[in-house]
Amino acid sequence: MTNPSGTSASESTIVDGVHYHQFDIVIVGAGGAGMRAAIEAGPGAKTAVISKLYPTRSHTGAAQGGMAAALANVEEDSWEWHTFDTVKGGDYLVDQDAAEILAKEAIDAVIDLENMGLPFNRTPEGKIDQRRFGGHTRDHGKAPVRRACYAADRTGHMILQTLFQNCVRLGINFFNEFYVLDVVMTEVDGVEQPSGVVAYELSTGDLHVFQSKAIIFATGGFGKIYKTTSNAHTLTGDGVGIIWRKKLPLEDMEFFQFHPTGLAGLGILLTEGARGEGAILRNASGERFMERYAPTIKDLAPRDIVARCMVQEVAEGRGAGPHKDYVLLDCTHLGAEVLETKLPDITEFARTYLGVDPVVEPVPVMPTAHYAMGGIPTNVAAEVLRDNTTVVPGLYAAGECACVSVHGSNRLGTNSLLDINVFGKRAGRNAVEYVQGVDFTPLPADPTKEIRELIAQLRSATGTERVSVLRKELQDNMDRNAQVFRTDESLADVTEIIHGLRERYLGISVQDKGKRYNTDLLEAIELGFLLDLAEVVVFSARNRRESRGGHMRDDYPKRDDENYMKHTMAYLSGDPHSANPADHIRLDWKPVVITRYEPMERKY
Amino acid sequence: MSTATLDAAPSDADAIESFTVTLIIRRFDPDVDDEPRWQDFDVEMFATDRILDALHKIKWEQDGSLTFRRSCAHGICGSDAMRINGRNRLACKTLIKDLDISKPIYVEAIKGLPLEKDLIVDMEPFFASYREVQPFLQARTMPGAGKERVQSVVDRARFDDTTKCILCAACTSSCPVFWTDGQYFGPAAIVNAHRFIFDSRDDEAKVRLDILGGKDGVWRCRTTFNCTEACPRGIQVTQAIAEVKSALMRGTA
Amino acid sequence: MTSTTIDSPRTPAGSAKRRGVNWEKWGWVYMRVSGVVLLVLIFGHLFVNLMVGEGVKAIDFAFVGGKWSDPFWKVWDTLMLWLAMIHGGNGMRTIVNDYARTPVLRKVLKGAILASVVVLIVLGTLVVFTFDPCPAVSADQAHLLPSFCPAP
Amino acid sequence: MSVKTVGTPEQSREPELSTTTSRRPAGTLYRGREGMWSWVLHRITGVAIFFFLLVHVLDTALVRVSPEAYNAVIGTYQTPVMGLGEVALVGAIVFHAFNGIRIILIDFWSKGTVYQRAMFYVVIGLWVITMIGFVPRHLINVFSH
Ligand SMILES: Cc1cc2nc3c(=O)[nH]c(=O)nc-3n(C[C@H](O)[C@H](O)[C@H](O)COP(=O)(O)OP(=O)(O)OC[C@H]3O[C@@H](n4cnc5c(N)ncnc54)[C@H](O)[C@@H]3O)c2cc1C
Ligand code: HEM
Ligand code: SF4
Ligand code: F3S
Ligand code: FES
Repeated sequence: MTNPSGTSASESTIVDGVHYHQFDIVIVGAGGAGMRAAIEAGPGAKTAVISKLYPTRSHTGAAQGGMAAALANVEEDSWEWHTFDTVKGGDYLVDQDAAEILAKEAIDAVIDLENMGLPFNRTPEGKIDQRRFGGHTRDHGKAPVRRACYAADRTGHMILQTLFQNCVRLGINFFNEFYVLDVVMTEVDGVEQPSGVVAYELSTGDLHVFQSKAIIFATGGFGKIYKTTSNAHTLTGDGVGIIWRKKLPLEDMEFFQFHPTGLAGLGILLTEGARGEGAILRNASGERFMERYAPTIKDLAPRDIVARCMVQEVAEGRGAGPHKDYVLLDCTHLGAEVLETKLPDITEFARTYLGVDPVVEPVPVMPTAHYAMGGIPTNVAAEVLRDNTTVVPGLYAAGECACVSVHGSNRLGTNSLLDINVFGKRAGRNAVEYVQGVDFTPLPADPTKEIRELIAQLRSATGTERVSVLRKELQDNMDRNAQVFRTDESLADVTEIIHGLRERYLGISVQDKGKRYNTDLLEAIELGFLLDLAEVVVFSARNRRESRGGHMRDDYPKRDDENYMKHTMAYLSGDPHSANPADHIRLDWKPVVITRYEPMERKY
Repeated sequence: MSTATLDAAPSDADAIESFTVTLIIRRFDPDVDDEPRWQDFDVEMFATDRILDALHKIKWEQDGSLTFRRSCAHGICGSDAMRINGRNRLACKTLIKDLDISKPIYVEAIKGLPLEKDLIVDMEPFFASYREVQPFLQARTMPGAGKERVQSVVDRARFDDTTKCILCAACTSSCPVFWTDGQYFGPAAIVNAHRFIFDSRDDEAKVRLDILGGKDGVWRCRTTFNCTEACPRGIQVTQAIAEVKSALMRGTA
Repeated sequence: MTSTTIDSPRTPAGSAKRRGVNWEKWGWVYMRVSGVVLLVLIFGHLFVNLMVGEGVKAIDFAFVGGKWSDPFWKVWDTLMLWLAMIHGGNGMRTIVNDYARTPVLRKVLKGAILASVVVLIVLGTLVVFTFDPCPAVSADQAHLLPSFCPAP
Repeated sequence: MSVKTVGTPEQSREPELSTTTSRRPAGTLYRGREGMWSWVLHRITGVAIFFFLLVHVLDTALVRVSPEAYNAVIGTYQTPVMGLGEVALVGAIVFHAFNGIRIILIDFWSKGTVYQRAMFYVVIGLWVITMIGFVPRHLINVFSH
């Protein structure tokens, strides 16, 4: 069963128990970014989409609130304003050429989706309806603007379904429940060039090599380095981790977004769209505290700001609940009608998981780890960068795993669904163009060697450490020390802890020794990626001695444009097991592209 | 200041009572077992925990070989449909407090699809049916370049319910007709056809109706409502099937 | 133009588009229409045969003869026979389709259902319409005939 | 129609029957609600009535053989044992008939699917009432001489 979900068969050969396939383009990941790329690539080149989940299980489906585009369907709007908001929202660490592309192509991206069948909510005239969202304003910050196109509070679900439907329509080859564990590099004229990927087939335990001319990474985020997160269990950053291990750089890893309104204690997300519809954050005394912090747009300030204010309220003793450890999202004045029709899913989440009915009671919320602004550096053509400027030919990345960077230090709500569509499409299109002019890069002699050894070692390991224990320690400590607020001290603590965990990781064993559906084994491999990435996040964060966007340093509370108005580039440079991360992680900087908007103080 | 994180559910964390819950799980490893077997596990749980948490606890603390699918953990990815105490549900949407824990909780794979391992079934036949109903928009005309199609609020509302489907298969694998021979298209495929048949922008309702009017289509539904009761998204599945039947009777959507 | 002007789908499942009568659909409709009519016919039948007078105790040749000398009951019973046999036969066909595992078994069982339905409808109809309430019988059986029969 | 596979052997073919006897290692009985159980009953009663009807047409056809033959057979319908059987038969027909109407309403009445559960209890109620009207009367007829 080499092609479990595809609609057209693909041939493969088996050598020494390893399956070999050949495709012009291989897309790793079947979330929004991956499938948007596939729709572009499928008709133009022989394409395979490899995903560790069935496409419709991808976490794009969890996105709720909307997708930004200055359609101006309900009020005056323009893509320039959108660009400005994106730049300002990202605390000026945004590459402005990329942000401009994002905002400009947003309009087509939404129209594309509508034409593909996405059931957006409609205005009375039958046009795509739009709602307010944090940080999106008219005329450079004058007032909130309705820019988010939405389908109730399941916009991501509808995007994922619509893209999948169109992949079915196009007969895209899917390899579902295949875990990509490595990208194969071949040296051509002294330069490493990608020649394929190695994937582990969950149902059989077999290894597959997909030789390809172009590879697009679209593997999503890595929120599972944290405990309280809106991310799925499967968001373990495999793609980013693979790239890292290939000694390619990662950009801006210290910037992780904490979404203000996760269900307290659980992290399940309640969309910002709720506040877009008028919901209000209150502290224990019922005060609308955001009025104090962001007088103009109040509850609709960007996420980094709101999250910080919430944590501050709680820290200063104004939290609600028996332990004063959360604040309240008040939707009661919206009325049952609005909640049931525009926010039905989150209403149900609160009812199911907290037993709180938002129609009559405010919902306990706290910030939850949500989105990785950083990732695999790419240019605006979605080509992966080897350093600040050189591209790796044939290697692309899009979606949350990539860093273009359109989000800078803090992503605006609704800009990610946009990102995956705009840059997913660009990746697909550019890959098609690329493969037309090149031949397959030959595979090295034994492309699966490293992965075979990794798996064999994990399977036969007899250590006493348990994957779940290490993972929990990692997540607890990341929450404690590298969450909304960070200090040098907390980051130093967690650095040490991560090092300890990485050592113990060498002594793990898996209990399931079988070949079929061995999820135990894969959880172990995923933990390896989580540990690697957590280390980079913390190391990068420690190095940025300023506060900007999602990165808030208690010991350096001010933004410092003089020293840090630049992207972090992290490289794996030595033995990953050396105790001091500085011995194996090299940090460098990359200038921010500034075209129109000079950095200003960020006030809302 | 940097540690204002929550470690437990918001209400009185210290006083929260935990219970020992017995799960009896139907295990199957085709490499070892000739046929499935039941195995008991005791786990310490809180009332607000989900069955998925219990399965994780077992996998992470007792038996790493226990195998199941999961991803989002809050009922939107459709990975973890399983039969819990005799009913199809999502493990991540079934809370301990909603079950009678004085008795053991029975957990087994959904039925009607080939069992692969423990709680995992082969979903391919399910997706094959889905693909067969042409679940994608087919419009004969294009709106102007860079323009959206216009759709009234009422037309949009017509098929809202069936757009919620997450393809979890809880419905199809609860259907007694599907259990019989696995040939019935099943409620999920019909739901996804309904989503397009009643979309005013689509022009190929006729084709889908022809497909669903056949031998293994909607006429096999015996209105047992298991699908509707099982659907974690609250979709009125039987109602949707009835609407497809009536469209077939009238010969048009 | 946007990328959504993609080619039309793989062959539109044309194979499913068989022209002609859709038997599944009409079978389904028939079950419902015949069901409603049968409700009246069967309840009437049961009421007259089991509830009126001495009920089941009163049923004998003379009782039947009495009923079938009336064209009203002839039509009633014939209609009931046809509708019920076809309704039941179609229902049984559904069940066989559901549970019979092999094509051979399926064919055999459905053949048996069809045969029994046809035979019984023909037989029943012949009986009702060729029925003579006053057949020539030997004198000792004459009391079995309806009272309106002329004495032999 | 392409790649639909038939399920594996361990899947229950007729779960409401095959899995009731043993809870291990077979799967549990599906705990469907009113909709499922009404269907199980509808199906069972339908089959029962069909087989009865086969016999009933044949025995009635004996009127064409001779009055004596018919009366002999019909006589057996009047014994106490058969009398009880008739109660079961009428019970089956009445349930099947009322539930049939419920199904028809589900199919054709726009609110049918909303009220299907309530309608099931109406069916049960009507069934009880009808049986109360029928059973005593019939049993008196059967047992009186
Ligand atoms: C709860 C929630 C709500 C959100 N709401 C919004 C919103 O309202 N608006 C907005 O703009 N953004 C929102 N976001 C953010 C946005 O949804 C995500 O950033 C975006 O969907 C990421 O898409 P993706 O395609 O990059 O990744 P994903 O959708 O996560 O897909 C990743 C894919 O990669 C595959 N994969 C991963 N690892 C491997 C591997 N090793 N081998 C093979 N395949 C692999 C997975 O199977 C999956 O198919 C939200 C996010 C969350 C969590
Ligand atoms: C008294 C009036 C009757 C009514 C209102 C009635 C109604 C119905 C209806 C509506 C169905 C379709 C069920 C479905 O599609 O889910 C049905 C099925 C069936 N009926 Fe009847 N029926 C009646 C009498 C009979 C009789 C007399 C017989 C026997 C000869 C019979 C045998 C069957 C059978 C075998 C089925 C198939 C059951 C199944 O598929 O599960 N019915 N009936
Ligand atoms: S209709 Fe409901 S139960 Fe069926 S697959 Fe869709 S979401 Fe799951
Ligand atoms: S369970 Fe099956 S019989 Fe019909 S009502 Fe649902 S499809
Ligand atoms: S884990 Fe996603 S639906 Fe349960």
